[in-house]
Amino acid sequence: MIYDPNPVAFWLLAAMVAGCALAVVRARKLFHAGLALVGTLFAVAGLYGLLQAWFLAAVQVLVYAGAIAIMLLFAIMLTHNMMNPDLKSLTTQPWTAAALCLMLLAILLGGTLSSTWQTAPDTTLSPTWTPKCGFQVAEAIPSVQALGFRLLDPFTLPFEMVSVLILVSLIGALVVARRNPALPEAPEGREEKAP
Amino acid sequence: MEPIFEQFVRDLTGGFQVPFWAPMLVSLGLVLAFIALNAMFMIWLERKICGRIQRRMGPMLTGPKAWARFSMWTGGWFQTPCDSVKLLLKEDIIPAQVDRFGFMLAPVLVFMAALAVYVPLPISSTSYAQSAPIVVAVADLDIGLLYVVAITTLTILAILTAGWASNNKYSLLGGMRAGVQILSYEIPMLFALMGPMVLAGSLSLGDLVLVQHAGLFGVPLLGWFLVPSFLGAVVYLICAVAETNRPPFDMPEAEQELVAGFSTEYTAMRFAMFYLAEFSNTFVVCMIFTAVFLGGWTLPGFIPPSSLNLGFFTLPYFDLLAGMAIFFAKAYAVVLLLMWIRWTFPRLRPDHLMTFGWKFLLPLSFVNLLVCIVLAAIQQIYFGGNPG
Amino acid sequence: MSAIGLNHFLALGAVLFCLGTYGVLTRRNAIAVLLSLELMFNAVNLNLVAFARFMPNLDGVVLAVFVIAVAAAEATVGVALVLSIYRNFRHIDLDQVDTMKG
Amino acid sequence: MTNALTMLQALAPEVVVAATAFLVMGLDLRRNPSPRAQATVAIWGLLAGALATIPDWLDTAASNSALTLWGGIFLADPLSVVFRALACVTGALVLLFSIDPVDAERRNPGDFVTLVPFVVLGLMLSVSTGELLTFFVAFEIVSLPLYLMAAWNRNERASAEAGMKYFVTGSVSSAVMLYGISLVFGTMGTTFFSQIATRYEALADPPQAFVLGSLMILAALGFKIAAAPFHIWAPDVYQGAPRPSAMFISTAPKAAMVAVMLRLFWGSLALQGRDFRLAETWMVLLAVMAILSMFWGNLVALAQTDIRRLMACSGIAHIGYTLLGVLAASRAGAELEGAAAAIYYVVVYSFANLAAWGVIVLVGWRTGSDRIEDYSGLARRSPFLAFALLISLLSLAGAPPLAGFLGKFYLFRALWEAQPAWWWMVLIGIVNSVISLYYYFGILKPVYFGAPQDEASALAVPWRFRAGLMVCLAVLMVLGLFPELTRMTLEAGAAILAQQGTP
Repeated sequence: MIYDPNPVAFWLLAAMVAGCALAVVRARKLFHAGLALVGTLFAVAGLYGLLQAWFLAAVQVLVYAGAIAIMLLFAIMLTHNMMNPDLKSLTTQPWTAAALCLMLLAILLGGTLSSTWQTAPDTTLSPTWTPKCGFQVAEAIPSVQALGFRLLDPFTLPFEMVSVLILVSLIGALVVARRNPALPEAPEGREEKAP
Repeated sequence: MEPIFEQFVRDLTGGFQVPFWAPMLVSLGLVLAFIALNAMFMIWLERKICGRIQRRMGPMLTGPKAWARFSMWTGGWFQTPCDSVKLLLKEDIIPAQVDRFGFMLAPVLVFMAALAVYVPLPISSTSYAQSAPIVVAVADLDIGLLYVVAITTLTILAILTAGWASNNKYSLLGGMRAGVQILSYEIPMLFALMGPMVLAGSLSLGDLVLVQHAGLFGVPLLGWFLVPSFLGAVVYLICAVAETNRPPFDMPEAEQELVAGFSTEYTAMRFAMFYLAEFSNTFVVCMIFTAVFLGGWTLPGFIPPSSLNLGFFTLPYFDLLAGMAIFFAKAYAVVLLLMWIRWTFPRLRPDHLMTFGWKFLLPLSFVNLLVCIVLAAIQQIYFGGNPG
Repeated sequence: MSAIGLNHFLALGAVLFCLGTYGVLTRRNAIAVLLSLELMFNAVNLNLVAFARFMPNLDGVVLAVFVIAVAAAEATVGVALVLSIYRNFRHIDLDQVDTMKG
Repeated sequence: MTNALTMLQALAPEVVVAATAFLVMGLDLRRNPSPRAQATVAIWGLLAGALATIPDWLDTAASNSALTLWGGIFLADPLSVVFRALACVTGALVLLFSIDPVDAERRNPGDFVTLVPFVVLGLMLSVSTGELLTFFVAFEIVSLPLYLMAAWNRNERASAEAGMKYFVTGSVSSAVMLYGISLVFGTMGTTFFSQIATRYEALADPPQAFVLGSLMILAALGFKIAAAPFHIWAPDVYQGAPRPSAMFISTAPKAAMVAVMLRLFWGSLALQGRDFRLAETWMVLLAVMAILSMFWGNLVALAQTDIRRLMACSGIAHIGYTLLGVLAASRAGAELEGAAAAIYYVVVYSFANLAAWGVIVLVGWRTGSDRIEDYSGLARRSPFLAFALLISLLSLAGAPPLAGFLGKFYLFRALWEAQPAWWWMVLIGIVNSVISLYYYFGILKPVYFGAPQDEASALAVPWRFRAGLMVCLAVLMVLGLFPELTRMTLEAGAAILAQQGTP
């Protein structure tokens, strides 16, 4: 069976991805840009589903849409006047930037689309390795399990490193984002008082 | 859902092949109807219980006098239908200064989340005309448990949007509180669920139930994950209360401080959607608790026959019906527990809530995970393979 | 509509990446820049998963999981920095965050 | 597959440093944390980490091969040994120089100290991995804390600005690198260097997407080491960030990046003596980056009045020189000399830079100024500091008896031997060295011949600074005064390095 994603689903999701992404970079209200980002993330999760990477789709929703995007929305709420439209949202040279980006797009498309890829017509995401952990695993491994084993066998080190990465960014972010009780507050402080 | 539905239609009509979209449509309809009716029933139940616990007269007495005179439980049932009619007929107000897009989007999102979360929930299984039992769910997803937790995200998003779009300080604060609360409690919740995941070696809710039925160390009742992952069950239940913003964790809508939190500006149908979603979510967490910790639709050592001969009539799908009965009985037991909690505990303070979640529940869920890993290893080594 | 192949996904990834770049280049608001950065990371993930599916090679999905984790850490740091900018400047307009001259 | 003991031996430095990092973090959680005690623990831990590389070094030297774990995710080879040890020492020196000012200014010294060993851990892992994504994750462990360290002075506008600028440019480069990695993965089906090499070899024609992907990776690396034209962030960041952070930013990631470039170029992607079409494409880009960096760095440095901006510009120029070595290393027939020269240069640059920044940190802490005119009369206020500045700047400039001179000499010779037709590039390097002499003397002149602005004089030098500076100066002088020692080490190292890339 050749893997053949449903074209209607693909084009719908692709339109949603592109449309929401455009809204992210052009929306006049920052909060709307944030919402559009969540839309993009969900659409990308849908594409993962279309690509049969279900676990990743769930992780995308859980971590990306659920944690990262929500955190960004919080940042918007904490720093931004609630309703002020972000009128001057663009730099002075949006057209130059647009031209640059179109050039980049041309290069990327030219580079990728003309290449030959090592793709196989096969459909299953079957791993080509044998687990060494002593677990009895059936021949057709569901992908979540295969993913877990893959994380255990060759990708142990990066897996551990990611936890260190998150730990250090957490420590540092706390320090930088927190107010320093030992020092006086920044000038021009407004009347607001955060808890 | 799909295979059972097809089977059912074929049995009824004598070989009619259903189109591929029919099961989806039917399940959508069923879930919608279930949400609406179940919410009404739960509201009634909640009122009764609060009336009993806190001695409130309304819920015990409103409605035709005869009913109230007949018994304590029959009185007061009139309140819920009246409420529903009121909500449906009220004027739909969109305040002038709100962000219209966000304001209209939020209730839709929250309801979408409430709907979507039903997809992987297994309510029963049947082996009618099949060799192996089929799990009855809209779709028993491979990553069911993860999916359920992930969908909660949409609720946070909706609440934040509602809070922001209302352009109102109370709403904004309520929305942010709710967002932080749900986000924070999602983490211990996920870790609490990870214990059962490890024990079962699967993320599918159907698999989880079947594994529990098979038992741990060869002992059936031990298999209910309530036993090996008891801490996890407790943590999950607490987190579930927090996730659904129910008292004692109802900071987001604390009336004395925030009027009604993120839903302050909402009226009529839009408000009803938030309200409905809240009750639906409450029931969903109870269903998840049932499936993950209480053995779902199974009873230890009890395997219902696929059809029951009543002498004059053979009842088909008996195992399906029995499973559903067991499942809903368990789920409602959990609902009652939640309601008991709701009407007996006072509300927490937001910072206490955070401290409790991060400094107490999270480490507790880690401990639970460790215990589960050890148990799973013992099962693996001495009893061969995952229980399933 | 023709069959959907790897190139469709890659093209979508490229579009997403370029939109993200455009956002980073043109947005003045620091948080909007963060949002655009997330678009770029998503483009990468889309590529990886598409490769994983069509090759087929599970490693692509594994890599995508790591990218998501890194993006989470990156966003945490970004938000912390935005808050620090906001505390010091009382706005987050990057065009006006330019005190140093050389 | 290796057994647990070999694994432990290969990973020993990382284990030691990680343990130190967690220990230091634990110390910060006490009721009354003492940052100085934490720093002491961290410094000794890092030095122990450096010592723990010795078994790896002996082992690889004895067997002439690399220890490979998880199919190439972790490599313990001479290249990684050198740079892991360097990372540990750099981290220890940074702590030695920074703990006094950071502690005195009460800017969360405990957290600052906690982050340093973690960054060192990231550096060590990024130089010793043979897989693209692992490298990326490791390098994020380095970058993310550094972004935050740049914004460490939370109530200072310039610091917040520096952090944000560093973050935005760094993240964009991360995204670009990831996109490149995804393309490489797509064309080659793997992200392991060794497998990429074998598959690349099997291909008749390198796919365009692969070239594109590797160019994107290269450009992103250029961003991270602040090579022109990807350097724009450097001066602002160095100026705005707190001085200890700037010191760390200007040394640690650069050295690691050079190691990674060597590994990429020479270890696997550009195959020795085989198909060089790809390497040629890269070499053009590398040469452009090198020349632009040298000229931009040196010329702009001439106009600086702020010593931190000046150091940023000089850092860019030095990356330009180092890239010449990387360029030579990617040329068939001259890989050994090129690689050895680049490694040597980076080591020397790190120590000279650390010494110079040590002085800048101390003077800045005591006087609150970074203007070059405020260094006037430093020789009278503290002869030791002035001497340290003299030696380090002369070494950076490449003055004869010091290690910097040898470094440049090796670089130019390697380049010359790699391709005599590139004599003009050597010439550019020499011209630039002469230009750089001018602005280094621009600092040294007021230091020795100027009069102190205020009469208040003597600058006390805490023992930590004294010890750290002495170590740096000793390294610079010993390496410079005994070239035989250096040459022997380099040759031995190069011979072993030749084995690298074929795990």
